[in-house]
Amino acid sequence: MNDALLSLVTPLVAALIVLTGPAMTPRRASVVVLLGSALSFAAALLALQTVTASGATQTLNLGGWEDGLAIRLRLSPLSALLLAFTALIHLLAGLYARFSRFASGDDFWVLSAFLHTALAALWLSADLFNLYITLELIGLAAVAMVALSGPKAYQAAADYLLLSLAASMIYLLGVVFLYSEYHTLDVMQLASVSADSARTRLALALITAGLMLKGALWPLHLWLPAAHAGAPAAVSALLSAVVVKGPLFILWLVWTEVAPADLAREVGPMVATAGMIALVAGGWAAMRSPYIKVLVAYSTVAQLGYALMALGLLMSWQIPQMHIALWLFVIAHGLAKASLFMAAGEMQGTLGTRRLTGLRGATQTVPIAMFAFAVAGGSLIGLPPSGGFLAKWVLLEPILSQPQNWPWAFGILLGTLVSAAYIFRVVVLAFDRATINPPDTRPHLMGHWLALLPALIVWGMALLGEQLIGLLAGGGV
Amino acid sequence: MTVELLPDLVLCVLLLVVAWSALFASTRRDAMALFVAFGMIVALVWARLGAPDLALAEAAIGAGLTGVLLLRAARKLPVSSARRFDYRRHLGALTFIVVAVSGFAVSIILPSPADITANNIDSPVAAAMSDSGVSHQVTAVLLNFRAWDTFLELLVLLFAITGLRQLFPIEKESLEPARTWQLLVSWTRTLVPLLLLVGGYLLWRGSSGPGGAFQAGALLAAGCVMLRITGMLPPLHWSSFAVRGSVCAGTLLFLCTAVLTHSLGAGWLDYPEAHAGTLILMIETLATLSIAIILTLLVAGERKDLCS
Amino acid sequence: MTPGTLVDILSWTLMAAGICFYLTGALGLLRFSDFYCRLHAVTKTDTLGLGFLALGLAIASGSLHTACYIFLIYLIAMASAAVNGQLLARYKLEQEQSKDDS
Amino acid sequence: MSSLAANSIILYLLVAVALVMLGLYGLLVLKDPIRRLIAINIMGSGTFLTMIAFARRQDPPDPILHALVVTGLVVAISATAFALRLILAARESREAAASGSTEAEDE
Amino acid sequence: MILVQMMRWTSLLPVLIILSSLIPALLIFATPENAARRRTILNLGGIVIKLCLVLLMLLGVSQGLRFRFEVDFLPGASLVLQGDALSLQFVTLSSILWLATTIYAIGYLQKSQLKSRFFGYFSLCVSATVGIALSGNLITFLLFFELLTLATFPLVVHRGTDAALKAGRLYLVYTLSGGTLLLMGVALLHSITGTSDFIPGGYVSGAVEENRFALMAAFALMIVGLGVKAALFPLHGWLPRAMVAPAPVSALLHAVAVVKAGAFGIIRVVYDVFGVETGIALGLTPVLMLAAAFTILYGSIQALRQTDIKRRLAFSTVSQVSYITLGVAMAGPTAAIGAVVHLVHQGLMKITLFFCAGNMAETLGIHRIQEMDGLGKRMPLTMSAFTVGALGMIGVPPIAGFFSKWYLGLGALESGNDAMLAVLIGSSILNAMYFMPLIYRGWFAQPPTAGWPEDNFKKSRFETHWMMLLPPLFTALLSLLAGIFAGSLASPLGWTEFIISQEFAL
Repeated sequence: MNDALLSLVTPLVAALIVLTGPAMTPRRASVVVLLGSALSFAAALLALQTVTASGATQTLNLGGWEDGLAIRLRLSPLSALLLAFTALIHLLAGLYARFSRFASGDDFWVLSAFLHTALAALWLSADLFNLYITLELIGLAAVAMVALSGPKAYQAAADYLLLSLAASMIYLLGVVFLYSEYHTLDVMQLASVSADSARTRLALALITAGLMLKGALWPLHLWLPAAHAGAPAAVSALLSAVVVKGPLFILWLVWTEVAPADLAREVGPMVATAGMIALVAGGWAAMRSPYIKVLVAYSTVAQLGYALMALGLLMSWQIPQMHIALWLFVIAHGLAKASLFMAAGEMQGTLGTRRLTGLRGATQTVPIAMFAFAVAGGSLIGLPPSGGFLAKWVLLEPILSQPQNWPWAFGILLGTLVSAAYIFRVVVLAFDRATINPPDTRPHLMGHWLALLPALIVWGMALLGEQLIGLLAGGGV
Repeated sequence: MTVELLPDLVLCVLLLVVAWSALFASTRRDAMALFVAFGMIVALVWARLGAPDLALAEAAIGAGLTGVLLLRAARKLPVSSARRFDYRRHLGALTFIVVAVSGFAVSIILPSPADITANNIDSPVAAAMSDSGVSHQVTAVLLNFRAWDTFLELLVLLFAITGLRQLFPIEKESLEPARTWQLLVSWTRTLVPLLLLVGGYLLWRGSSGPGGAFQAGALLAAGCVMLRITGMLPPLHWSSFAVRGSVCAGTLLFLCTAVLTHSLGAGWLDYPEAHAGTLILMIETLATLSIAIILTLLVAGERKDLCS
Repeated sequence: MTPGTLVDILSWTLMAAGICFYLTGALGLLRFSDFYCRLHAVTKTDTLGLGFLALGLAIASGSLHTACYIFLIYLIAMASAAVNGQLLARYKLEQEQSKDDS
Repeated sequence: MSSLAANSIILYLLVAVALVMLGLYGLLVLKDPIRRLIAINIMGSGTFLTMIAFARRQDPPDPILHALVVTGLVVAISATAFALRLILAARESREAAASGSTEAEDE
Repeated sequence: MILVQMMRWTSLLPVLIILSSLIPALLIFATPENAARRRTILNLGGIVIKLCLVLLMLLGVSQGLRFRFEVDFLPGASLVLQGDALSLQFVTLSSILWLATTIYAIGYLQKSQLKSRFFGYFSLCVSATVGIALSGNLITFLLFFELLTLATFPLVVHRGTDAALKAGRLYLVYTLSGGTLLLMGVALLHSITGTSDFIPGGYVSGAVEENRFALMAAFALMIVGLGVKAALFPLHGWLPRAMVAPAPVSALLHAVAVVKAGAFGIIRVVYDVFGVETGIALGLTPVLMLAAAFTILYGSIQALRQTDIKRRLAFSTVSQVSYITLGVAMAGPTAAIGAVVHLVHQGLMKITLFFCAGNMAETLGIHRIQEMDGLGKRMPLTMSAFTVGALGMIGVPPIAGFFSKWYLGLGALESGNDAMLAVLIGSSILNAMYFMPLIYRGWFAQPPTAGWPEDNFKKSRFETHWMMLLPPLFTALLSLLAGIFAGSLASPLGWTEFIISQEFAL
């Protein structure tokens, strides 16, 4: 447990050093924050190692008070894995921001370290009100980072903040109703005590609505494209890869532990259908958007559809494969989307255009960035041997085993085709040699290679597929 | 029965009417003014419901500082034309609320009003008060039992101020210098010491009665904002270490106590029995300092404060 | 007429007077057309209303300690009402002058 | 101040839910960002009112809920301050962009 | 586990064969555009190494050695590379033809740009094809099947014109949806019987009774997925339009790599996954047979209607590949021999035709059939290679084509569906009807009085660039030799009999 808290505290210390440090130039700040992320990654791996070795989830009552009173932190194999994943994404995004020209303003470093701390606090917490505050922290940090890209992004940032505040209030109302009935905010105590009463149903409805709005899950996702497309490249990579997954984690926590099992089984199909619709609706919107980063943002909405479907089926069938599929999706999507946004940012900066038509002949003008885009897109579609394929395979297995579940498989088939459509829409344009759009500035190769790095990691995920699945098989509790 | 319910009924009707008009007022400035009034009434309602800490906090933070924020925003915004009365919107709002509230009442309250208002379990706080180092329960929860929440709380403030620093990218000519009237200066000169006194009292009083870091911080912030507006306080340059240090003071101290209690003491944030009271007071003082500075910058921070 | 009921009658009458002054102030605010008259109405009557209300409450509370508290609160409220009235009037005047000569 | 009569707690709960719904409606219908911010704050006050009404079910009122409300209040003020400054900056950048055109009335 | 296997050379060899074209591909990507010499060395070096390794494996298999390499990938399904008789035949075919096509491509692309990119994707595509051949279970097959799509797409759109991009989009729509359907089929089968290695006679017979419907669905999904690349009737739309690609691309990809991968997949699924008996028990092979028969006739009729040479060859490929599916679907040993050997023969003959078509287009600018008059006089060697290929396609002995049609006919009679014999004869007649005019025009018609549309390579000693002339002659000779020495074991026919004897355990 101490390694996990170390992994949480390191980025915070880095941020505070950057804030209070004398003569802190952006260059020096980047070194401190990158060091913080690397240390946090190492600590997270240590925590992962200890928790898988011991096999049991460790809990810590902060302040030594008994269960009903203190805030309880919990380190399960899943949260340790998410800690490591967040640290890795922050390291990659930080490296990219450090060397690329289009990455971000100078305050990026403090905010990214703060965001890292807030996310680590979220993965570890097992207290519903504490989760509310971490949600708020993530919302504020994310909005501040969207505002980094200058005045043109303020409107999107303002809308994002307003909706995120409203969502947090709705979530808090739900938590209060739960507290009014069971007199505890601790997830593990709630799990043992929660029953299917009218007030619990109302509370869970409110919590789910708040989290879906905050996590841009299908029906309430309209704020995401403007916010993620407006942000600088490294920031939108962080936002899509990790920030959107926080509310999803809480949604999973609430519906698999706090909610009574038969209520979850009843709501499961609805969530899975919402996921399927998200897959198609998000993909369709991505296919029709004329801007590169808006396309990638809508693809986030679509890919969250996969995760939502896995969650819905986990709720209705309560089988561990769905749990593994859900978290494999989250990790594979995170890495692939980070690389996709970085590549899109590089291409947009080098070719000097936000529109898709500006990508004509990109394989000649910005070959490595286009290659990164294609490789990351391949993982989003789920081409073998990428991480996306691994997750889709584990998701498909239980669905295909009984014929009556095949409509879900049809949904996944549709989702794959739609995501193939909008990824290859870009790739085909890039191979155009007749009307090449010349780059405005000399391409900065270091930025391109760093954009490629997460994509190569997600394709390498297949090699450690067994270990990942073994790790997640513990059911996350 | 109804006589005893009368004051609550009056407050509730007042609350709803002011909230309604704050939203659907004809001009934007009326809406802001009414929202400040709404803040005051909420403070009254909370006092009525037996929550003195919260009434203090709401009055100081909700009505006070938000009011200053809104009025400063009103000065920057052009006077918006009055909107014609739109009965369709009011009707829509009315139906939306009536449907929702009656649904809530029917589904949750009517089936079993008793267990909604049942107070069967008394909170575990009373039992653990003895070794919490303070006698006022709310402060004990805030700074000892759920200290991790308060730590993240201070982080929220830190995030907000760091976020605010991004909003001044371009060197714009600053607003015309606020010419201060002598009356305002002398009034500030009498009011600010009083605020300092009350703030300090609230901070000290927090361990045994309603009060505490947040309320004290808000009052001190109000004082600083007055000084800053009247120009008596020089701009709080972000580049100077004093400002940045005090902004991060609360968080830094909290972090050190957490790490120290882990390495030396029994566990993370597990204060040793003997010094719990003094430790809490120390944390509260630095937290008040941080909150005061951050709230001042949030409310009255200009480009020359935050970015130079 | 036990002293208790005497105190009640006295405090209730004082509070009723205070509330009347508040009502007249509010009426003034609504009915007067010009800014300065409305400002005048509000500041004067509210301060007076508050004075009666405070006196009534002090008597009703019965303990000298709370009475002093209430008196202190009244002092600050009166001072701030006066200053606010002044500032509003001065600001309005300057706005009109700047509009005339611009 | 003994614990209030049961039905006054119910009254406050109903009012609180009404406030939340009013805020939600305002957020959905109004277009002016500052009014939407006011709507969110009203929703916040509604939520905090439910917490305090529930806290009032026992005597002395439940300190945990009170602490949560204090924390919630500080979150509300910092988020509102940042949101308001962001809205003003967005408006200025929009005006700077459309400099010269009449102030777009976005009531 | 992997390291242990590295020690034993028998498990190392399959990986080396794939790497022998993968590593040159990555190096070629890195070579700058003007380093032509280094690029050619990398290309030819890769081919020579691969041929030696294949030869080594051929010897090993004929002595009964087992080559197997495994690395775990999915729960219950690992990536397996194994060299059995069937996969070796396909590997040898693609390696030899890759040699011929690379030499041809170097000559063909002399003056065009982006050669590094072209040859990089070219050898990437070959490593995918070899991967398909060597894959030991359905998961590995699926992996290389999808990689083949990704590697061939940049070659199809290499010219970058709007027509090429349109063809590329269509190609992607077909092949990606086919790949997804195949994925669904493989996942469905995995959930029923789990993934095991390809075993002659299939490993599904145990599960036929209880989930009969699911197995039929899996078979249908897989056949449709593979059918896209094997250009079965409704799914063949992409092949004619992909002719817009440069000649070496259409030669190697659409005569050997992509189309054969589909056919090879069908062979694997019918023989080594479902097995012949389960295929008949589930009533699946007759449906496949009808589809194949219809495609044969449809392809030939469409070929008749084309005026452009390459589009006619494309439609003839559509019908010829369905010969293989037909032979497989007839589920008899002799038909199987006919099918598998046709895989090789058709590859040799079709690639010769594509080379000659490329020569005509490059040297004399001939694209349509009418422009072929009197070609024999101007380019006798190319025309004679074209004639050998065309006659072989019709089925004239002693060229290889005759033998595969002979065994297919025999198999049709033996397995009792005589209608298929009629189809074979009908399609042979149609072949004659659409190849004979070209041969007649080439040899007996008068050259155009106004001269050829273009006339380059005048100064070279032969009728065209030597690197474009040698490959068609080499492959024409090979198809002749494969026919003449059909009896001996070294020939494709001999090797196929060895495969089928293992397959049907005669």
